[in-house]
Amino acid sequence: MEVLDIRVVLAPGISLLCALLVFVLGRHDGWRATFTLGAALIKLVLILTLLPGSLEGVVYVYRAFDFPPGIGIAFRVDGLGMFFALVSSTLWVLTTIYAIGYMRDQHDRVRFFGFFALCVSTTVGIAFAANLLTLLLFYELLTICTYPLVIHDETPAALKAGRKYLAYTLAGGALILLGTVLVQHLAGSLAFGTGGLLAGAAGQPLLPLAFVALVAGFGVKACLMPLHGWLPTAMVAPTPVSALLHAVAVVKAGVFGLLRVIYDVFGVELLAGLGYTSWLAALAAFTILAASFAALAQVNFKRRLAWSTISQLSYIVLGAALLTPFAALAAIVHIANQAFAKITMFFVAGAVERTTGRTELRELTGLGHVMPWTMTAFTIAALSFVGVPLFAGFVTKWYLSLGGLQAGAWWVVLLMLASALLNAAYWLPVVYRAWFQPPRGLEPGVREAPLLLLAPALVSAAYVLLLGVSTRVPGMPFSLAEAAVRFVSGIGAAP
Amino acid sequence: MEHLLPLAAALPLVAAALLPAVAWRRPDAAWGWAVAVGAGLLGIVGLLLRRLLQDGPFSYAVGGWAPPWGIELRFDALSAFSLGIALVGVAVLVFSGRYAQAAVPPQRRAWYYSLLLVNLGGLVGFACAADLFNLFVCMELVSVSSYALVAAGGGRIAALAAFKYLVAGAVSSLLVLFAVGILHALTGSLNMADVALRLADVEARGPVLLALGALTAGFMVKAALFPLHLWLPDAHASAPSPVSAVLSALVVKLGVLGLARVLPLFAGLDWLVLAPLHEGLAWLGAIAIVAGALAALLQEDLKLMLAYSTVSNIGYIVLGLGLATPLAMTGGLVHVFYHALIKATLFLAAGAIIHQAGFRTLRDLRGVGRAMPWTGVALSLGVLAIVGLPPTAGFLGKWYLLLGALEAGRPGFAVALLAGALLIFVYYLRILNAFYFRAPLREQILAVREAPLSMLLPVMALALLCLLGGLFGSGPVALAALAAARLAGGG
Amino acid sequence: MDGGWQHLDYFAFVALFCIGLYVVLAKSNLVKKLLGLNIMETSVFAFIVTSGMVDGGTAPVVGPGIDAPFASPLPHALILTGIVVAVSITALALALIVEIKRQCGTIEADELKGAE
Amino acid sequence: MRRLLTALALAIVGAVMLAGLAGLPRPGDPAAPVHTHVAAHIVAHGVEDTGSRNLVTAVLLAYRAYDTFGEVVVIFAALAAVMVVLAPAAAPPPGKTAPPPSPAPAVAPSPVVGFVIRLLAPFIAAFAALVLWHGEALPGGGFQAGVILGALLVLLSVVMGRGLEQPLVPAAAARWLQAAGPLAFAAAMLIGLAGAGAVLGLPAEPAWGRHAVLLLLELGIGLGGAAIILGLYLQMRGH
Repeated sequence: MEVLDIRVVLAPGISLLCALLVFVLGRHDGWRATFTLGAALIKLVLILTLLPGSLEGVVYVYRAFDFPPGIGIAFRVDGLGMFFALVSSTLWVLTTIYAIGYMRDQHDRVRFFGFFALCVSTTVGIAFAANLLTLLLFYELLTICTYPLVIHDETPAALKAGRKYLAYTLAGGALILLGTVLVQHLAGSLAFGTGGLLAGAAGQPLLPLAFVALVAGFGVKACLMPLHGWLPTAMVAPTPVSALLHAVAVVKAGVFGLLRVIYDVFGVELLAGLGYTSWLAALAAFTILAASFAALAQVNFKRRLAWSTISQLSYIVLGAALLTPFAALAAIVHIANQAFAKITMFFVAGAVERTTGRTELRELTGLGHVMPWTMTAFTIAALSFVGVPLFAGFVTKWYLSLGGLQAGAWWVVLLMLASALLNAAYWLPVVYRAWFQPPRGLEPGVREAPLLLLAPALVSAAYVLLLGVSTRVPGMPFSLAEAAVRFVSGIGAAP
Repeated sequence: MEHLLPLAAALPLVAAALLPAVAWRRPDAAWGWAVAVGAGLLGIVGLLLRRLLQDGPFSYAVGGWAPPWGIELRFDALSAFSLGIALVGVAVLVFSGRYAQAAVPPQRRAWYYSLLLVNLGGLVGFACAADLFNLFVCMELVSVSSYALVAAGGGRIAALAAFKYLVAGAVSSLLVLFAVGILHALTGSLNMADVALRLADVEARGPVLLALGALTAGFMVKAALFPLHLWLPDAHASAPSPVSAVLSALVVKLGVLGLARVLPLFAGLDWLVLAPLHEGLAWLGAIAIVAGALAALLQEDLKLMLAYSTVSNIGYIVLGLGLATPLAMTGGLVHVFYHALIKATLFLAAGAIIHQAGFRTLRDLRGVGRAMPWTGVALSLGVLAIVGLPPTAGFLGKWYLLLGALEAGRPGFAVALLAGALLIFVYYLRILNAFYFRAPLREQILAVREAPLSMLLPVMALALLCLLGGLFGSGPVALAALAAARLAGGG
Repeated sequence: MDGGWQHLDYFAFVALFCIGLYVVLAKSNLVKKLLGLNIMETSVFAFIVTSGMVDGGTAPVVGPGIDAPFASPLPHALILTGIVVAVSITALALALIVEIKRQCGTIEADELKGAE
Repeated sequence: MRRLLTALALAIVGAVMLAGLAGLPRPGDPAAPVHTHVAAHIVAHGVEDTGSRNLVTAVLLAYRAYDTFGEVVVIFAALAAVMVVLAPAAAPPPGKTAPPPSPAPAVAPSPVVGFVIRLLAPFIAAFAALVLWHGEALPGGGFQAGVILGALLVLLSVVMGRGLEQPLVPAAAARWLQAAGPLAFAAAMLIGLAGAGAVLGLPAEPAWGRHAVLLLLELGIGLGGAAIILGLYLQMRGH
């Protein structure tokens, strides 16, 4: 059932308005904080009001502009889009609070918060895009809006990272444009919601090119190896930006785009016949393992997080590539699981850096004694990554394994085990040293992180726990993901 | 009402001749006069366009002499480019008010406005011409005024560039005139529709081919299509910025529009296969996209970068004409219009920045974006548009060109186009980086003030059009599709 | 191609055109380039006027006692316009050369290239 | 070497042009399309349509008057172009000395020449008027008359030593005269609109109307042309 609803454009519109207000009136700290936080909250509420309908299977649509003629910029809220929008707007509230605390006394705060709001606006645009072109539009805008954030420090290293970031993502955008044009050419339409735009185009010689272009294009932001090179470099950005890149917006936009390509553009049935996805699954599996090994080798907190992100994202890609209902459920749910766990980690990394000036992992030793709350949040996130039951990460691993078995790919189970071990290998020692070894070389006055930095970390850590235990609670993200899977046509109902 | 068609071109031309006399006692009146005429032109073009959208293309027999005996003017989908001419014209004239005070010596100023009006009138006449010789006369109006305007600001580089431009332009005009002579000798007519009709019965192949070759070569020079672009960068970069805007946005389009006008003349010939010509144009266009972008990448001077970007963008348009499918030509023609708006935005914004800051290389201009926030926003919008980022106006042309390349079964051209677009992005990124994210090299930059309102207003208006033109772009696209259908259908 | 060469007039035109183009391309002196351009222009005008002539014709001025075949009046009118355009361009080019001479002290293209 | 290559390339261009032109109708062939189509119509109906016995004038000022309008503006643009290029810049470029203001002619014209030209002046002017007046009936017309008149003015300026600072025609009047051509056409456009129902049409009523319009155009072209030629001379004289 499709319902015309203005809230669909209001949601990205509010962040856009917020950005404009920040740019024009944002010189005053108080006003700026009010705008940013207010917009974040209003948007969250707005999206929550859409939630009940979404759970019942209502699809909200809105057509904004006829650009280009006949295709149009249009919005459409289905289960998958709702899920992504909900995750990103929840996290935006947390990140905003955190950023207000973190960016105190930094330069160019107007620019920072302006583009910050723009990023979130475009992210919701991506989530609500009703066709491939709208998706591409917001995807490109996201690239542009994150650039000033990545190079916020304006140091040579930051500028270099920015260049690398743009080179990767713009090339990816160009590939997506190519893919979009190919889809329009082959299918004559770009609108989502038909369960496979290209279903009628089987056997066309340009079909493989379209698949490669779209997957490679979105794969850049999804950090699919070997397209992942920009992410570790982009770690020079301020921590809230890293959080935004890793959890809320950029990388999630990449995997979200991949999900759209697989479920809405090509469709499960067509892909099952074509067999391209087995290659994609293999690539994802390779990325999971290789990135984990790379993470083991890192000694810097944020760099290890970057490699961990690359590894985690490929869970989602793998889930989508397996083309089975359980795997799809795992893929969608992991958007939230990874987001909350990872953003907790970043909040902790930033809090530690701001409070103690420490950025290396071995310097975390003993911090549990000084900053117990911060390290509690860290521990919860780490356990989730390892995949301990009752934590969010476990849900993903469980359903991904089930999905693998459904697809007859038993190696997925082994892969999950191996990944859990690797995660344990690079997170648990840090947890151990933080709690069970005495602090070293700390200046005497160091205490717990300030509330503005600590609270978001604790809230998101709590959410990680909640996600892990609430899979049977109606109205929680998991049920939404189930609803989404039901609507991904061709996959059938989840149990 | 229908009499407005001949008056559209006549208004600026007569006003141009009167301007020095009017401004003789009161030099300040020149600007007001020119702006008023520009506004009048915009109004007339608006009325013509409304009629076009209501009733379709319409003709006017000047003096009541029925074609082919007399001169016919025709306002069709291709002529709708007049809107671009009028919009850019008004913006440039308004912008010139403050700019010319600094850049054009006082004794030249009235003549400068006069030449600008001649240029605009010639352009509108060219867009509406349905007669080969009338086309030539309008082209010469534009050319003579353009050569001189390049040198209006003074300076040795400008004078040299103007001379170079003059020689290249005059030779290309001669080629066109030569072809007109041949066609007249073959058919005894000058009216384009009539020539096309009578050419179909001509048996001699040699002269037809020669005329086609001369027209193509002549208009290629006018359009600065690679490798015949050598006159362009210096001329566009050394002219006063408003003039650069007119040259880059409008005058080079003369060549493209001319090609689009004359190629259908030859479509009725059974024995003549235009495919090789189209193939050649497509390749030249693709090469121009990449070569222009690469050359722009090497420039340090802001206006030279923009000038080379014009070479690259002409490549887009010609590629569209060369692919010769309805979608591709729609893309090319839509880009004719939108590139005019975008490039005018960029040149005027660059002009405002150079005017305020007094520097013109990227190094010297570092950090200027913070000092001139509004101009900076306009420039950024223009940059995003020229790069072809959705939903700006620049995306539409790219989109239809890509679809057209696939429609023609040439995905290779689509890939080349995307590669070119990426290169373009890289060099525009250099501009944004320098203006916003690098520490200033010159301390004077910190004291630079925002441009005065008379400069800011036209720049902002154009920038807004670059954005809204994309979102509400169905009108231009529909017109371009109409023109493309006529082109593809053989005129 | 009816029976060999009846187009000697056009031969002269082509020769003039090529001479003019050669001067434009090969000569370094800007005034000479301009002269070359003028030669080219003249050649094209000659071509168009030639195409309008008629065997045994007179100037197209109608009057009592004049009714032979008339040369086509159209090319004459066109060429009058063409000449005016050419004169205008020549005037402008001369002005530019004067300006170049004043600014750079030379009007040789070779030396100007070095001076840039 | 470069010249050789240029010559070679041009030889090819020439050969291509010759090969192409060989297919044209023979020059002078009365059956060629040049004579049988539009020209034939003009020869047959020109006098009746326009009232001008000189068919070239009929084409210039009636059938293709719109082109001629453009042409007149091109002449004006040439003047504007020369002014824009040569009018003195406010500040001389640094490192260069300002050009000397309007140097006197290097060689003063001999008194004999001056006397002869002054003597001839009325006759030349009368001749110009004749050429202009008879433009409708004889070879001649506004452009030719304008050139003659312009040449006269230039000659007089030379022998009388009149430069920019003391022109023969006062500067304010010259500005209006230089616009005479386009102005005449603008007037003809309006007259045509009112009298013939078409821009640049020739009014059918009264009987002398179309002669008057043609004369107006000739006059505008002639005076404007002369004024522009004088203006060009004066501007270039300074250098």
